[in-house]
Amino acid sequence: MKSAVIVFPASNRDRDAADVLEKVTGAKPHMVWHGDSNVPDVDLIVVPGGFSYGDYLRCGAMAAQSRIMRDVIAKADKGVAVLGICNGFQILTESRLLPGALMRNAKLKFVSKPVPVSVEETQSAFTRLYSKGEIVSFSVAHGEGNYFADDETLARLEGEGRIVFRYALGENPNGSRNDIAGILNEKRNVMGLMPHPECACDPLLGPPDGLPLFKGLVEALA
Amino acid sequence: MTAITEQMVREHGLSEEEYARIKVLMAREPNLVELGIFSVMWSEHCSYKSTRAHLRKLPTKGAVVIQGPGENAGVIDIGDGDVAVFKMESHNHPSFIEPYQGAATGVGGIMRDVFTMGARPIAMMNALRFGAPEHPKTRHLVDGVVRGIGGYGNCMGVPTVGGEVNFHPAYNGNILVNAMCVGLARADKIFLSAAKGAGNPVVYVGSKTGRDGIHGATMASAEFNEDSEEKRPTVQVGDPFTEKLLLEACLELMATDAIIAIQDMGAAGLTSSSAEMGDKGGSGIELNLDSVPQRESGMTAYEMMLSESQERMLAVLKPGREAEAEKIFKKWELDFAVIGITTDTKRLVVKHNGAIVADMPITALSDEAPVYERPFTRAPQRETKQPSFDATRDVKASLLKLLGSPDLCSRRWVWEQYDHSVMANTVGPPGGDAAIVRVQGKTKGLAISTDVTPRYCKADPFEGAKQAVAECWRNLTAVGAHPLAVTDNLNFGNPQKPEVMGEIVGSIEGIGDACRALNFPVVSGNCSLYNETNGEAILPTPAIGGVGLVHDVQRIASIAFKREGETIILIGETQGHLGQSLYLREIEGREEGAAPPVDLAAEKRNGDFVRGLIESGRTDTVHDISDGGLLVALAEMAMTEKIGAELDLEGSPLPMLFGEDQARYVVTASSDEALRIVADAKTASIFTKVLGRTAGDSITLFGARIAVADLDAAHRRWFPDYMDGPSG
Amino acid sequence: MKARVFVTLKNGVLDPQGKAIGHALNNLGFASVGEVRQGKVIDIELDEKDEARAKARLKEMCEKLLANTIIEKYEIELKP
Amino acid sequence: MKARVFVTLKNGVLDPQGKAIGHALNNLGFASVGEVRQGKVIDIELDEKDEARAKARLKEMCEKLLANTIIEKYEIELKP
Ligand SMILES: Nc1ncnc2c1ncn2[C@@H]1O[C@H](COP(=O)(O)OP(=O)(O)O)[C@@H](O)[C@H]1O
Ligand SMILES: [Mg+2]
Repeated sequence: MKSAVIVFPASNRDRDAADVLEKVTGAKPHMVWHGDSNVPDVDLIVVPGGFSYGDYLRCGAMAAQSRIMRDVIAKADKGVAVLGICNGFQILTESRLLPGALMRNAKLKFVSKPVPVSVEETQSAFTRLYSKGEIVSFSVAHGEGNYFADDETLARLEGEGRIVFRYALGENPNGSRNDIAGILNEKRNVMGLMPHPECACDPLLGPPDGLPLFKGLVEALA
Repeated sequence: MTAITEQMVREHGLSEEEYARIKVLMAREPNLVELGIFSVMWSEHCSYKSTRAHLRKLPTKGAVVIQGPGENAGVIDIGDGDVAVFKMESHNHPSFIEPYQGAATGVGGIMRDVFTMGARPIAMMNALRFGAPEHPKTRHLVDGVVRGIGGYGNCMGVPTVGGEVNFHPAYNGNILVNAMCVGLARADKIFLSAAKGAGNPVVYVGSKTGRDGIHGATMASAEFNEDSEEKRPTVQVGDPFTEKLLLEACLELMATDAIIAIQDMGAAGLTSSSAEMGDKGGSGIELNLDSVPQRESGMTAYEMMLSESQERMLAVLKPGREAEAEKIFKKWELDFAVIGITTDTKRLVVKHNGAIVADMPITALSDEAPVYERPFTRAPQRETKQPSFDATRDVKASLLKLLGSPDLCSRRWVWEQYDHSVMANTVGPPGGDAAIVRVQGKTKGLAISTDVTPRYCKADPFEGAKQAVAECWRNLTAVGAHPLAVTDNLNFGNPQKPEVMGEIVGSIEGIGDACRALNFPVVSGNCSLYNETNGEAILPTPAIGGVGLVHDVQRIASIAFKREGETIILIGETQGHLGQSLYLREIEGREEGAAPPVDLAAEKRNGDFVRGLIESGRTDTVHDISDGGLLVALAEMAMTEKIGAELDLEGSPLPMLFGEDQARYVVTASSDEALRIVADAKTASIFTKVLGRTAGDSITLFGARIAVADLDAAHRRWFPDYMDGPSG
Repeated sequence: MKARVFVTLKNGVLDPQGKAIGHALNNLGFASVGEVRQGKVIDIELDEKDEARAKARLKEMCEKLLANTIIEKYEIELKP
Repeated sequence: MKARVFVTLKNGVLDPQGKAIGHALNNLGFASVGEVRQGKVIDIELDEKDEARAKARLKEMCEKLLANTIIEKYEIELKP
């Protein structure tokens, strides 16, 4: 699997994502600068966590308008897998690759802690190695992860099995509607999630619950 | 040009004698720009005029020290060609006036101190002191400061991994916000601030200059009074995004060999950075302010020289390398300008609109700055006999109350607002004795802790400061680290008062003694004086930030009981010292008695023994005993993984359970291993006592049963409940 | 010409920030305070002479960047 | 009665948000955009009949909670 990580000036989990990708694929991912016009020919594009352009105005709003995102959108339309984590998820909703919006956490505070997350959907390249209903532990670290979509959109997401991850055990850290932690686009090649599976791949730091996500992608996209 | 009046001199915080000296050094009357420059360079904040003579007594050398105090941050050797670069700094006054921005820019400032030396910041700590919880301002200040620290650090992508929070009425009018940054660099890639050589371009990079915080440095050195809120000093607004760009751009430029010297523009901005670089390099500097990138129109030379706009750096490049450097800064969309040149005159010459607006000998700003041997009186000896207490009080109720008190309750509310996991190297969440961050790609890691117990320092500045160093060393040891060196942040009241000066002198001596005994040199630090409102000084607060080396991040200890059926061993001797204890304050309602004495030889002996146990894999569960004493330590160990303990204790219970004797640890091990540990300790003349074993979901002692879940609830509740209360 | 753009949450969208402010004001003794909503105000200097053109440009800015129309609405005010 | 309160940074105080928005708008091709400043707008429902009283109360709210007058200024608008 060939992969790329998009780097904005204030991305900060880009290295964390790259480390995992190198570990599971054996090859360093392309690190693609936000000002470039083209993402190289890859199987997976990761839009990483961080603060892109400082996340002034709204998280991900300015990044969604960046030059590189035009090509990310084009490639996503052609079926290339795109994974947006945290700030990456915000950027994907702001660029309309995913529906809905991520609002300020209901308690108005940045929240950084491990949370239990249930795997709701295994029919995707991203979650094929998990079992349905499995509860994993991922860290969240965000101030605006409160997922909002109107009733109609929510109903579609639910009905089409596009809600991949949900906060579990009553621990919704941000007030997301329907406890949504991660969703798929219609074609199921684009996923965004607020928690950080890329930082849950080293047993030293906690249970390595994120590894199946990346290993599954390698199998599915190889 | 405006003639200087007596009133202008006073408004610049300079005394008559100081002004007289200035005239001698200048061999004429200074103009207003020059007066402004003198006022900031001779302020307490920049010149350390009250503390300099005493700071010389601190041990600053050692096998691991590569760069001691005097540079932007200290540098220590951590093996394999790697170095740790670190410093702590205060942003007390600005945080009181505008908590969010004050704390945020404090974080930004200390990060610049570290990356200006060529290091990438890898961890942040924060040591915070607030007024009484009941004080009408406290809640708002806690909220703003914590959000500010998170807001800046999170955006920078540097994990905030630990710190301290205390509440005490002595901070009602002067909160303390001390932030520490630890960075990582290669030993052969350290950048210093000495602008050596003449004819080299002086370049300005980062944000534009505005009229921010003019006179911030003198403000930080002037005592508060009721109407200082009315004076509306401008507080700077932080821009973490620009700082992130500055960090990346500086590190990119540092990968070339174009830089001769580099220094961040902190307090007193262009003035102090240029004067200090010239001073250290033994050179002169000529600045042309017309080239300074400006945010506002019509700025005067005075304003530009004294502006404290954030996210700016000054560098001296090798001649001919300007274009290369400019290209890097343009890529990161930052301002870049050549604004001057180094000379061989040892003078600071400032030009504006074609005229020379300041021309002064640099040594007058540095070496010739005043140094005061201020008169001091030492704190009176406190009563050392055990304070009285009610021996019939219920242990369970006391423990629950202590764990739910403002100074002992869980800080989760605070650290959950900090991204502590970014960079994927933070081992475990905050909440342990010391934070551990792995060195990227290696098996080793750094342990970090900040400590001071101000109530001890008030009772006895010397013993209290010793205790701060000892506790920091002990916290690093308790996770399995080898303590290497410290930074300090000396927060005190008005040094012109002999009692306060006595606290300063006593504290510095205490730090010195402890650091010498523990081979724990001081490599950087900061002084924040005049923390007084209406003549009321804060508690003496010499915060100590320590860094230790963990050889293998797999071989560490944490405070959680991990398995049932393990033997619990107390290491170190208990006298039951209740003076200045939290038990006495929270349960008996009295702050009195002597601070616990620190036996540095016992600290070293006990600590080295415990570290040996961790490194040889004989225990992975260790907690030092500090605030609240033994029973609080045991409760903290029980709460993390919800495993209780059966304790077999006898004798006089309360002082034994809640006394705050130093040099003590609790460790657990399998019963066989525990026997061997006790035997080995005996051989090494180390006092141990078997307390009982881990078991069940309660702590049982003297027939009482305390459910761990109840302890945990009390421990977690206070902070969120308090913060949900009414603001105002 | 100067323009002021207001970006506020749509009516059906929960505004915890506004609620928190309202709560704090009540706690401070401002009993007469009812619902509170918070939004953003963006002041823009525009090098543009024609009002209609300016409005059109501002609308475009709002749609493209300044507001997320899934959750936010905007108003534009010109200050000559 | 309804009130609208604007809280904006004082002139001369750095506004990183505004700066970033201006920059982004320029990059999006809105070349005519000059300086941009961002602030807060707070809409408050007030159970108060008297305009003068309302204004006085709102002023108090701004001083006490809504603005930090060290770096921010405020404007009050009543909408009957
Ligand atoms: N301001 C803070 N930011 C982050 N972590 C904090 C803060 N204050 C306290 N903590 C964490 O809470 C734990 C308890 O703090 P403290 O009681 O001061 O520890 P100790 O007594 O071991 O020095 C530590 O792990 C500390 O790092
Ligand atoms: Mg400790």
